[in-house]
Amino acid sequence: MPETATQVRQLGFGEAIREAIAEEMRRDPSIVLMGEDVAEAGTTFKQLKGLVEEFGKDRIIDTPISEAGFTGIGVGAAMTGMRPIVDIMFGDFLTLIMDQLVNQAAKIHYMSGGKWKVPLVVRATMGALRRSGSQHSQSLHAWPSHIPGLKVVVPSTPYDAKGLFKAAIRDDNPVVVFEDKISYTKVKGPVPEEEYIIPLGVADVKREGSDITFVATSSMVQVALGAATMLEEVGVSAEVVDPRTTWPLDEKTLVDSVKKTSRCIVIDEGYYRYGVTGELAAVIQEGAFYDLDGPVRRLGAKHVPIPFSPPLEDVTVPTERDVFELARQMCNK
Amino acid sequence: MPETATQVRQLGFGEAIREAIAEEMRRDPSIVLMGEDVAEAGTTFKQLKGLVEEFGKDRIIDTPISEAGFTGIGVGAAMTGMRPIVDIMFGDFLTLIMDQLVNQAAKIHYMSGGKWKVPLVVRATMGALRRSGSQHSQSLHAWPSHIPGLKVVVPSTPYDAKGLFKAAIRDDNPVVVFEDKISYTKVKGPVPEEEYIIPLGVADVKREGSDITFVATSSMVQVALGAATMLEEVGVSAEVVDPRTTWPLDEKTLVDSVKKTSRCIVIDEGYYRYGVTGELAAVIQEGAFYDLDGPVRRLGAKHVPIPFSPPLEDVTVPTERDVFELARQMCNK
Amino acid sequence: MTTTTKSATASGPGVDKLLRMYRQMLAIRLFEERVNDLYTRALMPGLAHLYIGEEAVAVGICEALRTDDYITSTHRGHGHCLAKGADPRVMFAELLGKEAGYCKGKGGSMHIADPSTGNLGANAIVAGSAGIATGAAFASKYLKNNRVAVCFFGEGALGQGVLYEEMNLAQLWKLPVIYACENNMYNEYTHYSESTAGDLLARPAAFGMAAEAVDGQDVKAVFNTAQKYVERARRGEGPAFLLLNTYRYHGHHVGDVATLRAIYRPKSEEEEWMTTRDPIKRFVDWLLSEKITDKAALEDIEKELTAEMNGAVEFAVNAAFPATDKVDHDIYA
Amino acid sequence: MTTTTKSATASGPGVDKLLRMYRQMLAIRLFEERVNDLYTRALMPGLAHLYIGEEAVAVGICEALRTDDYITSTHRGHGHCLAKGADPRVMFAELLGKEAGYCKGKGGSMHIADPSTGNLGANAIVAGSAGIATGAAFASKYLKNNRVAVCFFGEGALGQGVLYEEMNLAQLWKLPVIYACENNMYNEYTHYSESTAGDLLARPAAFGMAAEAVDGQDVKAVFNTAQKYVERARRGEGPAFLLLNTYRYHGHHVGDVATLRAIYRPKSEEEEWMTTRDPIKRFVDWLLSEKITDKAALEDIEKELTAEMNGAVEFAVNAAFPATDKVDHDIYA
Ligand SMILES: Cc1ncc(C[n+]2csc(CCOP(=O)(O)OP(=O)(O)O)c2C)c(N)n1
Ligand SMILES: Cc1ncc(C[n+]2csc(CCOP(=O)(O)OP(=O)(O)O)c2C)c(N)n1
Ligand SMILES: [Mg+2]
Ligand SMILES: [Mg+2]
Repeated sequence: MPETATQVRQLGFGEAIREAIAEEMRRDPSIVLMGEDVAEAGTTFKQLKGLVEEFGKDRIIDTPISEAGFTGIGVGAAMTGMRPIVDIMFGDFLTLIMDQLVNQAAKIHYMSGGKWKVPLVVRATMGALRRSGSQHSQSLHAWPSHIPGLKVVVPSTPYDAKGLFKAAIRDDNPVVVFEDKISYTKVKGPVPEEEYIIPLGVADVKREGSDITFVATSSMVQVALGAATMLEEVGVSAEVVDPRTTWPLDEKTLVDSVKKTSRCIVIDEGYYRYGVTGELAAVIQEGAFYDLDGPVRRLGAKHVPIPFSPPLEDVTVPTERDVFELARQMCNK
Repeated sequence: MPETATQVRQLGFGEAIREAIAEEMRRDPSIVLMGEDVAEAGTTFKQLKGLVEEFGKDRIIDTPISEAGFTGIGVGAAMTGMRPIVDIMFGDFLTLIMDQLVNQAAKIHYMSGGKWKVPLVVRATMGALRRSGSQHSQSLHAWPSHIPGLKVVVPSTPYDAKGLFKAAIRDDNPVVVFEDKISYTKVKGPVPEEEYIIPLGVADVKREGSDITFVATSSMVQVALGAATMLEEVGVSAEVVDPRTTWPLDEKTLVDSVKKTSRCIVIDEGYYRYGVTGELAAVIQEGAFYDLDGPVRRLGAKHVPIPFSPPLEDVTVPTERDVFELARQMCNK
Repeated sequence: MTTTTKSATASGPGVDKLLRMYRQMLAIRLFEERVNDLYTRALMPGLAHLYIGEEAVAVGICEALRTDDYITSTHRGHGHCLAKGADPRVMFAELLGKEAGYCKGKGGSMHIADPSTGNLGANAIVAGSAGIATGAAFASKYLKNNRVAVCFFGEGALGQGVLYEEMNLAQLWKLPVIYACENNMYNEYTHYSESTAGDLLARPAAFGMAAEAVDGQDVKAVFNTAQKYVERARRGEGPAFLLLNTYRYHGHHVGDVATLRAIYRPKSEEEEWMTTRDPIKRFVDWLLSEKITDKAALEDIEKELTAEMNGAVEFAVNAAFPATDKVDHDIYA
Repeated sequence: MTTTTKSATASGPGVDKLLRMYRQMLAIRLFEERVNDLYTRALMPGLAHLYIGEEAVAVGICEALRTDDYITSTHRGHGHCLAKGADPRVMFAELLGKEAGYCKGKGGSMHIADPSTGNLGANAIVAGSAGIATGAAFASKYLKNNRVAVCFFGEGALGQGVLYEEMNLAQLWKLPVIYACENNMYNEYTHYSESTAGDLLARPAAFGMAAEAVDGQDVKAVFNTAQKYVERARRGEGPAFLLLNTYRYHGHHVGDVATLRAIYRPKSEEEEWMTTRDPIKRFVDWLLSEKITDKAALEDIEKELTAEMNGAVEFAVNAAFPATDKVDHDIYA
């Protein structure tokens, strides 16, 4: 992020994404966006409000409640001259499009010997703590990250969200962008007026530190930064590294940070088991083993369906306090 | 496996599973099995031949090509007094049942505060090397392993397959059993006549050794054992540990073995990234870090859609040679 | 679509039954008014989808069912659950995430489930319960316990492919399931004519399924039609599809206020339905004109219910939240 | 279902067109006979699903298309690909996994794809291409390039929910797509009457879609009907569904030999179709009786094709396999 960041205008997380989509749609008429209630309603989360007024109903398209159906249309349209963006209101509904995404979109370029391309963007949401219950609170980004042929973006700031989303739209491959629902309303940040693009596969050091590295994704970047501030008081200097995309993965930046600090906690909001924290921890210990003070530790959502009751839901997702306590103990402070 | 194993009768991998299903169906009339061409045809792989003759078409049920549809029926029937087994011919078709499996089956017990139960078994296949192309060769067991509320079984021998399958049927939770397609025809082994059950969540040391631990699942257990034999000649003693279920996970047996040998390679046929190898490597370095000689290494399917062409497909999946070379280098032999 | 309206004749419901229908419809309305109040006072977490205006659908159908018959419900499910016999105290407790709720607070508004009244659970995935209801009907036929399963869903669910897989299976296997399609004309903020091609009733009819449209604001018509098809299903003559034309008075959820509703439906339409077709008012007028009861008797019922609902709210508000250590109970049976 | 048969009249195809249809049907048959031979001689890896018996369907439809129109194909796809203009040499090379194949050997028999003939790809997921074809039609309408997309699938695909989502969307948005349902009466080893409730044509009709049954063994009838609906779609008047009644002479795949077929279809049925309804023989008889050509001319064509096919096989058998380092090319564009 440019030094001048603090002087530039502040945008909300959702606003930054809307701006990315609007700019790209002005540039490239082959881009359309389709999903449930994306037009006048501007999605359930309202963050696309205004797009249909500028681009019309031919390009901002309301669909029936047919996630597999319109994602399939996105795949076919992407193969035949368009750059569709399909909107999956809740990331939990990825369950319904896995065949279109994994057996079709991800494999078509390879299966055709490189002859067909699928420049498709799938927008999906993630994140809990909205009291939405087990079927509307999951962070399933580990699934597409497992699949060769897909790219997966997990932005944490308005600046990153805008630059990465533009890169996703221009990418000639199927890209899944996971947007944290809480960030729509909670996260604001500097976004310069001038155009910029952030290439997929480049991690960002969100905070420099010397004692411990927090590798954090999406919603957990804010949590890691909060914990880092708390840790200052006990004399622990924490570095926060944000991979920004789970695939392609910038292994070097992650590993170099841990080589420097010798300690690491991986923090991700997906379910703890067989997910993102496992892969990142494995990669980091492979690359930084001999510089590590102790094992790479992981914090993720409890291995529990996300409960509705607020006090229960609050303990399923890693908090600043959780990160603080674990880091403090790892640094013996 | 009992000492007497070598004296007892030999069964094929598929035969052992058929026997498990037949024994349980004789014991419990609430068990039915449904799927595409499971009755007279005995599945595309023919390994259920004979069941329809014994149990009739009311219990061995041919379905339309509606994986989501009949899995959903399995979920509802499991809630209301039955123990259905649903057959997903190729594990690649899990893409079509993820909502039934993940948003429904896995969460119903929890979301209902423990009031409803879902004693459902989903049989799925896995494994490449059959020249079946990108959509019929995947090993997607990492996906359900990521989801709280599900149990996941990955048997490697006829003995384990039978004992674990019986446990899966008797379990009151949704259990996904992944059967390696190549093993149906290639793997034979001792299976005692007398009944036995193998509890879910107990790993098995398939071979004892002192220099390095291979943590291997399903089809990769045979590969690990083959490599272990090759390694004897260069003076390396390899231990092979088979978790048998990815969830519940017997962390202790894995970690204890690595504490003893100080070296570890995790081997799994799923895609290498964000899958089973990542979780197991992370768990092992967390538990055995201070006894490790070097980082836990991983071998999985290349991060590539599985190609059709034989010479290409052959290099996507870990081989005995791959394991041998890596182990030898790790042991400096 | 023609609308069949049957008046209560000799063959129709008796006085007790009629008064019970009035009580049940009013109970739902009073319940939902309190949900609206709790929500707007920020006492209820998550989202609230009110059933006000659609009471005759749930009541007319559930009055045609036995306690051991099954239902599955939706995100707009409070009416279905109450009509099937749920206790308002335990319902409110669940809506507020309290331990005393039907799901110990783990399910919430969109996941009320109750084995004691045959409620297989509300579902937050559109069409997500189609498989569960069809599976319960499968078990009923297999176990010969003569139960009927009713699958409630909104017309938006016609967009989900799994519904067609289930209707094909139900008709093929003659399962005792009733697909109750509540056509309130809107999928969230989109009129169903923008998401549904062709004639709605032609869809189930295509599978050879009995299908009939009913005035969903006429509780007697709903009851008589439901009874006809429920008994037909019980006799083993197969499934049916009911298209219940109805209207939701409030927004898609409580947050969707009048000003927002203006973008997708005219105020005049709302007023017309509320003033000329209100299911409770119409039924009361009929009860009085037919001299089945008098104003006083109806007022007594209203007083009783009001007291009951106020008590239920008070109970729920004062009830305790679950202890946080309960978060990982009930994941596995 | 009534079967419409139209004879070639003034309005029908001319002599060149008719002879081309003969050539194309015969080419498919000769191609598939060689596939059968290669497979039984163990020269072809994987599975081979032969199109023999169904030639008139692919040829009748593809002859009504422009080169830049799109098709999607199935696991039984060789006929579709050849009918749309694929080169037998490059096809055979792909079937044998050779670098010179359409997909550089990465796709195989079930994934032939070729942008130069508008072939979006064969698909090994039943109904897996419904979204792709509908999406190509969406792009055609959006980009105003007047192309029509044909989605070929077997009647077994009627079991897949996604097909209904796509048909609803196609009709709703008046997309130029033709759903070509090849009813060869069997889903693998199950007669379609055991998997499909109600009248097949009523399903598309329920969405208000034009739907018509055709004798799939009469190439002129197929061509005339296809032409009618293709031009209608091209004029922007919307999608159509064609039900092509046909028969596969061989097993579901080459391994499904006569002895196995006995469990699901009578020999007499096979004989009746082969002897009395063979599409090539019927067409030849008609060509001769109408004096459109003579025996000698047809024999010349057969000689030519035989030489071409033998040359194509030889080319493919001698072609090189891809180098193993190509395995991770073509994953991302
Ligand atoms: C598969 C799926 N897609 C989208 C949603 C988001 N969503 C919740 S309710 C709703 C509208 C449902 O409309 P309808 O089925 O008519 O029920 P109604 O709200 O009118 O009662 C949508 C799109 C969902 N819950 N599930
Ligand atoms: C979603 C899915 N389920 C199951 C299969 C396995 N399978 C391959 S072909 C086939 C039968 C298809 O029958 P039909 O659609 O009638 O085509 P046909 O083989 O008769 O040409 C099945 C079940 C598959 N490939 N995809
Ligand atoms: Mg509705
Ligand atoms: Mg068929």
